[in-house]
Amino acid sequence: MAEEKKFAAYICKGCGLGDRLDVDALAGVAQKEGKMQVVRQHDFLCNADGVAMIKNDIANEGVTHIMIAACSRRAKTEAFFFPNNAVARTNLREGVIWIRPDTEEARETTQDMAEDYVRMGCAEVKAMTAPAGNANTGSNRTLLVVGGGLTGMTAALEASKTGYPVVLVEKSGQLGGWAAKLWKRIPAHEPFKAPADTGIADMAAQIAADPNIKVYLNSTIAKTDGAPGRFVVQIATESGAVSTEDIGSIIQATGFDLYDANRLPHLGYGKSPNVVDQAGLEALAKAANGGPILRPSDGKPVTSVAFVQCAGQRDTSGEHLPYCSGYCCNASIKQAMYFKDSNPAIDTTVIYTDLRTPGNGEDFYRSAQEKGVIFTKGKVGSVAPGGNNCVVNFHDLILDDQNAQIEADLVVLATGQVPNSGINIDMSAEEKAEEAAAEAAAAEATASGAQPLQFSKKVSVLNLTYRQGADIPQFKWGFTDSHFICFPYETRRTGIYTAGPVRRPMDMVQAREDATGAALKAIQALENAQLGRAAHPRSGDLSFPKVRLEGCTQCKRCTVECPFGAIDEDERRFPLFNESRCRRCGTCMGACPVRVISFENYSVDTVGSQIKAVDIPDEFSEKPRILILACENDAYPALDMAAMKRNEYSAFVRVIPVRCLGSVNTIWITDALNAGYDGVMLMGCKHGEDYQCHFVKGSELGRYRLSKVGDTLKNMNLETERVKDLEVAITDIDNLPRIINEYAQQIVDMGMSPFKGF
Amino acid sequence: MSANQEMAVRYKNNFLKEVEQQVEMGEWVKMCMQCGVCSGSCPTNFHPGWEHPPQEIFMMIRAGKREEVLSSPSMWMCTSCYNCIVRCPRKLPITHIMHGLAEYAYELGLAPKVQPTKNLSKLFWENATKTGRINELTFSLGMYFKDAEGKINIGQGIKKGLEMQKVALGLLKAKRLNLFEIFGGHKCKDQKGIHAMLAKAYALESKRKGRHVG
Amino acid sequence: MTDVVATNETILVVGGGISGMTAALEAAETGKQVVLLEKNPALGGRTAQLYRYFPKMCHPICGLEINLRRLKANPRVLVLTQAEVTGISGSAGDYTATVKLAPRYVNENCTACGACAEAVKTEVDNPFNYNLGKMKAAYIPSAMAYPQRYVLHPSIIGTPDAEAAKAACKYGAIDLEQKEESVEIKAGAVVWATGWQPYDAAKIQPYGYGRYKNVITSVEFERLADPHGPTGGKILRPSDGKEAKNVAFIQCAGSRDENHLRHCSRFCCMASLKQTHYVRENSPEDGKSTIYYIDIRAIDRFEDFYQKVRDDASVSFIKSKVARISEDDNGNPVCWGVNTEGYKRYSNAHDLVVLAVGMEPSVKGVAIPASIVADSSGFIEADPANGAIFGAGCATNALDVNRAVQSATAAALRAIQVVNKVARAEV
Amino acid sequence: MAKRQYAFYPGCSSQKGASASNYLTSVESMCKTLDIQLTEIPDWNCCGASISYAEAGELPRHVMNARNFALSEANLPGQDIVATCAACWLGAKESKERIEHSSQLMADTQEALKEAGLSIKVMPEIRHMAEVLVEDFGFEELGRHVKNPLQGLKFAGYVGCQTNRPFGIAGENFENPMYLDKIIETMGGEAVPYDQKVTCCGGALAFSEPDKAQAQIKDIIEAAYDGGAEMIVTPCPLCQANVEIYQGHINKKYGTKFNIPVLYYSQLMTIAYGGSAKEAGLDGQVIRAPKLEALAK
Repeated sequence: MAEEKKFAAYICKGCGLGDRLDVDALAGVAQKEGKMQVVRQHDFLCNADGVAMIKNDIANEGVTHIMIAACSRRAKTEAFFFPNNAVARTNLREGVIWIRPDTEEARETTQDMAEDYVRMGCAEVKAMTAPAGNANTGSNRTLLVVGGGLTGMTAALEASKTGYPVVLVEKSGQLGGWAAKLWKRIPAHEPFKAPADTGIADMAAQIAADPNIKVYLNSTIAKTDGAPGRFVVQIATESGAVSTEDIGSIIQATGFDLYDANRLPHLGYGKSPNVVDQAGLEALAKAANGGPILRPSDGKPVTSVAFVQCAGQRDTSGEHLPYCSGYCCNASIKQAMYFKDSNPAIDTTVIYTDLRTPGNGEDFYRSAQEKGVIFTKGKVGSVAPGGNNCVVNFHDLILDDQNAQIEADLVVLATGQVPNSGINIDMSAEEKAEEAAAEAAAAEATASGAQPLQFSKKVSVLNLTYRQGADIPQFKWGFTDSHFICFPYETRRTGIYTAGPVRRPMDMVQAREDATGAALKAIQALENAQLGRAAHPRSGDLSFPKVRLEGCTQCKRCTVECPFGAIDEDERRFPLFNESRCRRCGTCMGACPVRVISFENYSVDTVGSQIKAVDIPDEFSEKPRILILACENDAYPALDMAAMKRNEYSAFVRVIPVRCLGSVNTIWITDALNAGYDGVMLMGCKHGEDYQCHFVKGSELGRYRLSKVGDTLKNMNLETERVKDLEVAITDIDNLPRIINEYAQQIVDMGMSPFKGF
Repeated sequence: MSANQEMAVRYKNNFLKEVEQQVEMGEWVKMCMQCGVCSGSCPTNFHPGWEHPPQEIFMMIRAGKREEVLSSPSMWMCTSCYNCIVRCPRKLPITHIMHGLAEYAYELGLAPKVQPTKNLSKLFWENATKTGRINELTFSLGMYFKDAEGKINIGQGIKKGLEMQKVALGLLKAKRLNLFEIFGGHKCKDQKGIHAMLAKAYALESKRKGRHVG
Repeated sequence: MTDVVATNETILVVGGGISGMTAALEAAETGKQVVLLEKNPALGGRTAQLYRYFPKMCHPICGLEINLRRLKANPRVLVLTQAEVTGISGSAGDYTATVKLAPRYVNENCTACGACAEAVKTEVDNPFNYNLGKMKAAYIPSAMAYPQRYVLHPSIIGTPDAEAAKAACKYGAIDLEQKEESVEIKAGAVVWATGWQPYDAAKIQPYGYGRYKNVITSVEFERLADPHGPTGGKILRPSDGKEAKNVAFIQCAGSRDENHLRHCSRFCCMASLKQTHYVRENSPEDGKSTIYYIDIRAIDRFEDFYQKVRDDASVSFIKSKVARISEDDNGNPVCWGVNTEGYKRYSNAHDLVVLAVGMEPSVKGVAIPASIVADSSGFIEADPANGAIFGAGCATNALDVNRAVQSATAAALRAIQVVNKVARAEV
Repeated sequence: MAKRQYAFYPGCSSQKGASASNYLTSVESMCKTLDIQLTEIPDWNCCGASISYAEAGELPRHVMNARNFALSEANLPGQDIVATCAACWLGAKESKERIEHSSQLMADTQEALKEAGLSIKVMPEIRHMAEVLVEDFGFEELGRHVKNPLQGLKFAGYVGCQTNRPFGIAGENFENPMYLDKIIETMGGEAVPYDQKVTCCGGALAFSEPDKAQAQIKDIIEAAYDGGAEMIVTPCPLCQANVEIYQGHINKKYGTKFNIPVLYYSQLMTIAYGGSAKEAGLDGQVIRAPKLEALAK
C-alpha cells in the first residue's frame, strides 16, 4: 500500500513535564532533527481535549505516524489507542523526570535525556508501519482431538457444544480410555462420600449421537502438516486405511499408562497374583460386579486388603518416579470403599506417608474412616508373598515400629501415572544413549529368557512435519505441561494444546476442567489464525516477520532458534515462515546474521535507528552514554515502577524496550559501540530451569548470542565490561536503579569510549 | 473364663472393633487423623508417667495393641480439662474416650494395679451413690487410708493424714470441713430409689454391651 | 452516569483477580464481548499481593503485567472497578445484573502523578498490605494497579483533606460529587470468579492471632517478603521490628478442621515450603524454618520442590498440629505440641510464627444474588441448576494459581457456549 | 426487674460445712441483691462428676443426672436448673445432651428412672450461675447494683476448665474467655493480664496425683503474681479449693512463698453490692483476703 506517510509529534506538558523540561526545545528537536511534519504541545495530552486533537489530525491532517512524548507506553493506554496508526511512545515521565532529581545541577542532563528520547521516538516511528495483518492464513474450523479417554471425549463434546466440528482419534477399539476400565470413580460432587458411576458410557453415547463429532477408532496420527487454521492431518487406521482431514487446531489428550509394577519386585508384584496394581484391582472389582472381590490366587473372597501408597513414586533414589501422581490417595480410598461397602468386616488398611486428599477429598477421607478403613502412616519396605496371602513389612512412623507387619489376602500397589507424550524432541545425546542402552538391555533380558524388563520405545503421537521435531516439547518427566503458572496452556506449538494426564498427573475432575479449557484455547487459536492475529502472549498482534529472501544465506539459525517451531524449510532450503504458528517474539530477527527478518512495527531498523538517533557528546564532555535494551515484559515495567517510587538513576542511560532479549540482534550492540556508546546493558528475564522468559527460550538464546559479543569487543579493543548482561525480575524496583548507577559509575571510572565522533 | 479372656475371644484380633463396641465413644477412634493436637494439649503432657498420649493410643488400638493399651496408666492421667475435645479438628470426644478406655480396662481387670486415680474414681462413685451425695470427709479419709493398690492401709493413712493435717485444719477453721460428717452427714432421702435405679442402669448397660453383670 | 453497552451476547465476569481476568481475556481473545467487574479499585486480586509463586519462585506481577497488556490491547473488555453485583435476574442467555458502583472520587483525567497524595494528610490502613502499615487516604492501590488511577478513601470525603486533594490536582481529576450508582448490565452468561479469602485466623483461638503480635498469617508474610511491601522486603517481626530469623510455619491453620474449614485448602503446604525460601533469602547465614504439618501435600509434580526443601538443612519438619501458642518474655511465640512420629514433646520458641491459613471461598456467607448450588464448604459446584452462571477459580474449589487459571479458561468456554447459542438463535 | 426463679442444684461441695460452703453463702447474698430466687431441687443427688468414670460407666452416670432433671421438672416445672459448681453443671449438661442425642439412651434412662418412681417428660435447661449472670442479666445490669466498687484491687480471673470447655459461656473464647474479667471490672476491680486463665488445676487428680496437680497449680499462681494480682477469682469450687489449699505444700516443695487468696466471683459481687464480709463468706477462706475484708462494709 503506497499510502502517503505523515509524521506527527505530540509533546505533553502535564505531570510536571512542562515545569521540568524545556518543551519548546523538545519541539524544536522533533521538528528539526526528528523531521516531524506536525509538532504539537499540549498541557494535558491524555485528556479528552488532547486526544481529540490527535484524532483530528488523523482525520483531517492525514497524520499516519504518531510520536507521543509523554508518559510510559504502559500508562494511559486507553487514551492513546490508535490501532490503525503507527504509534511510538516516548517516555519522558517515568523515563526521565521521575527518575531524575529536580535540581538545578541535574537540569541539563535531564533535558539532554529528554531530547534524546524525542530523537529516538521520531526515529522509531519513521521506521515503523502500522501492521495490517495477513488474512491469507488458513480458516479451517475443525478441531482434532487425539485420544478418546475422558479428557479427549470431554474436549470433543465441549468443542462441539460451542459450535465447532471435531475429529476424534482413538488408538484403541473403543472410547473411554483409563476411565472405562474403572468400576467406579472418585465422587465429583457433594457429599463426597462414596464412589460414583464413571459416566463414561453416557459420554460415549453422546459422542456417538453427535453429528458434529467424527470418530476414528483403532487409529493413530500418521502425519500432521501445516499450521493453525490449515493443518492437514493423515489418520492411519489399523486396517491400513489412511484418511486425510483438514484441521484448524489440535488437542492432544493421550493420557497415561500406570507405572510398570514389574519394576517393583520388592513389593511382591509378579511374585504373587495377590499383589495387584490399581488397574488390577479395578479389573477385580469389575469382575465382581458388586459382589465380593475375589482373591486371584484361589478365587476366595478377600477378607483383608492392604493398599501401599506411593509405590514407585516420590522416589528419591532415581530408580522410580520422582513425582507424586496426585490422584492415588483418593483412588485408594475409593478402592478401599469397594471392600468396605460390600462387607464392612473386610480388614482394609491404607499405608501412606502423606495422605494427599486436597479440597473436599478430605470429606472422602473422613468417609472412608467412618466406613472403617484404617489409615496407617508408614513406609513400606517390602511385601512378602505367601501362598494365599502376603505380609506387608513396614515402618510404622507413628508408633515408631520398624518391624510392623500387616497380613493381607490382597495387596494393592498405588503406582503412578506415566504420560503418553510421544517422543522427547529435546532429548540430549546422553539421554538418547541411555535410552538405547535400556533398549538393548531389555532385548538381551528377553532373549535370555529372564524376567522381561519393560521397554517400549517411544513413538511419536502427532508426527508433526515441523523442522524442530515430531511431537510437542516436553516439560518434566515426559509431561507436556506449560512451564508458566499464570498461563497453563502455553505449549511451544501454537494451536496444539495438550490436556489431561499427558500434561500433568491428575484426577478425573481436573482432567475435565483441563479438557474444557484446552478446547477453548484450541478454538481461540483457530479463530485468531484466520484473522492473522498472534496467540499468547502477544495476543492480537497483527505484525508478522517478513523475510527478504534475496538476502538470506540459508544459515538456518532462525529455523533452529524459533522457540515455537514456527519456521520450516522450503524445498529450496530457504526458511518457510508459518505465520499462524508464530508468536511474534522476534527471536528469528535477533538470530539473523544478515538482518533480513523484520516486523512492520519492530525491526532491526526501528531499534537501530533509535540507537543512531541518540546524540553522542564528545569524549571530553564527561557525559557517557549507556544503551539499555530492556525486555518489555519485566525489566521495562520494573524501571517504570522504580520511577513511580521516584527511585533515581543515571541520566546517561537511554532505554529501549525490546520484545524479548531473544530479539536482540548483535548488530545493535556493535552499532552502538561503533557510534561511541560507552556501555550497553541488556536486561532480560531469568533463563535456565526455572526460566521466566515469556517466549520460553528467547532470553536464553539472546544470552547465548551475547556471549559471543566478547570477540567483537576484543576486536574493537574495548573492555568486555562495556557490555553487561543482566537478569532482571519485575520486582527489581530498588535493585535496578542501584545497579544502573553502579554501572554508570563503573563506566565513568573506565573512561570514555574511544569510538566517539567517528 | 475371665471377662478379659472372654472379650479377647469374642473380638478375636480386632481390638478396634472391641473398642468401638465396648468403650464409651469408642466408635470415634477410627476417625483420628494423627495430627497430635490432643497430645500437645493435654496438661499432664509434660509430666513423667504420661506414657502414651491419646493420638498414639488411638493408633495403638488400630494396630491391635490390646494389652499395651488396656494396661497403660495413660488414660488414668486425664484431668477432664477438655482441652483435647475443643481443639480436635476431627471433633473426637477424646476426654470421654479416655475415660471409656479406663473404665473398660478396669472392668476387664487390666488396669494397672498401682493406680491412685483408679482408686479415687471408684471411691468417689461408691461414696456418691451410697447416700446419693458425696460425703467429703469419708471420701477424703477413704482416699488417704488406701494404699496405691486400693487396700486399706492404716499406717499410710496416718502418714498422709499428717501431711494433710494443715490443709484439714485450715478447712476446719474456715468451716469447710465438718467432722460430724463421719456420722452420716448430707444424704438423699430416697436412697432406696437411687439404688434400685442404679442397679437397673448397670443391668441395662451390661446387657447392651454384652458384658456379664458383675 | 456510567454507560455500559452490553447485550445478551455479552459475558459478564464477576471478579477481577487472576481467574476473572483470565476468563475475561480468554473469552475476549476468542472474539466475545466481556464486561469485567471488580469490587476493589484495581484488578489483580490476591495473586497480585503475593511476592513469589511456587514452584518457580517467579513473581506473580510478571504474569499480571502480561494480562494487563492483553487487556489494554483488547477493546472487547470493559472493566468496571469498585463494582459489586447486587442482583441477577433472568435466565441462561438473558440475564440482567444489577451492579452497584462505588464512587472513586477520581475520574479518568487522573494521570497518576501523585499530587493529591502529597496534599492529603490522613493516613488509613493499607488493605493491599493486609493492613500491615498505612497509606495516604489518596492512594494508588499498588504500583501495578489497573486502572492506573488514584482513589480517595471515603473516610476523607467531606473533610478538608478531600478539598486539599482537589486543589492539588491540576487536571480536574478529583470529583468529590461522585455518588454511588447502580447500573443494569445485560449478559448471556455470567462467570463468577470472586475468589477466596484467608480464613479468619483469630478464630483459631489456641494460636493467639490478634493476641500475639508475632503470630501472623501466610498472606501477611507474603507482604513482609515483598520489596513492594511495608518493610521493603525485609522480614521484620511486627512486635519490635527485629529481623525474624527463626520462623515457624503452621499448616492447616483452619483447614482440615471441623471447627473451622472442613476441606483441605490445597495450596498452603506449597505456600509454606515456598516461604521457607524467603527466610533463607532474608537470612542466608542463620535463617531457620520449621514446618509443623499433618501431611505435606506437595501434590503431583510439586513433589520435587518439597524434596529440595526437605534436603535443606535450615528447614525442619515436625509432624504435628501445634496444640497452642504462648508468648515468652521476649515476645517470642512458643509452639507447644507433640511430634507424633514417635511421640516427642516440644515447646519451641520462634521469632515469628506464620499461620498457613486456609482458603475460604469469598462466596461463603455472602449471598450470590442468584440461586447457586454450592458444596458444604461454600464452593460453587458445577450443576445444571446454575443455568449460565459458571463458577471459576477459587470460587469453585481450593485451587492453586495454575488450576484456578485452568478453571477460569474452562468457565470462559462454558460461557461462550451460551452466548454462541444466543448468537445462532439470533441469526 | 421482676424476680427471676431458677431450680437450684447446689451440688455436694456447696452444702453446709462442705468445702465450698462459702461459695453458697456468697451466692445467696448475691442473689438477694439481684432478686434471684433459687429453689433447691428437692432431694437432688450427686452428678457423679467427671472422675467417677471407672466405676460408674455410662448409663448409671446419666441416670444419676436424669434423676435430678426429673425431680426438677416435677417440682419446679418450667424453671431452668442452675448449678454453681462447674463440675455439676458440666456433668448434668453432658448427660442431657447425650440422652437427648440417643433414643436408645433415653429409653434406658427412663427404664432405670422408673425404679425410683420417676420419669423425664420435659428436659430442663441446665445453666451455670455465671451463664445466668452474663446472659440473663448482662454486665450493665450487674453493674447497676454496685454500691461498693472494688476500686484499686487487682484480681487474676482464673476461669479454669469446666465452665469453659467443652461448652463454655455462649460467645466466649476457649483460650481466652473474658466474662470473668468483665465481671471483675464491672465490680470496679482490676483484671490483671493473666496467661494461665484456662490452665487446668489438675481437677480430681489433686487427690490421686498430687505432684502433677500441684505443678500445674504452681504455674497458675505464679502467673497471677506475675500479672500483679492480689487475689485470684474463680467460678469453680474444685479450682478454688485446689488453688487455695495446696499453697503450703507447694511452698514446701518449690520454695515459693505463695499466700494468695482465692475467691469466688460471687464473693466479689457480694462485697461490691455492699454486703458484709460474713455475707460474702469471706470467713470461709483458708487464706484470708484482708484487702477485700477491709473494703467490706
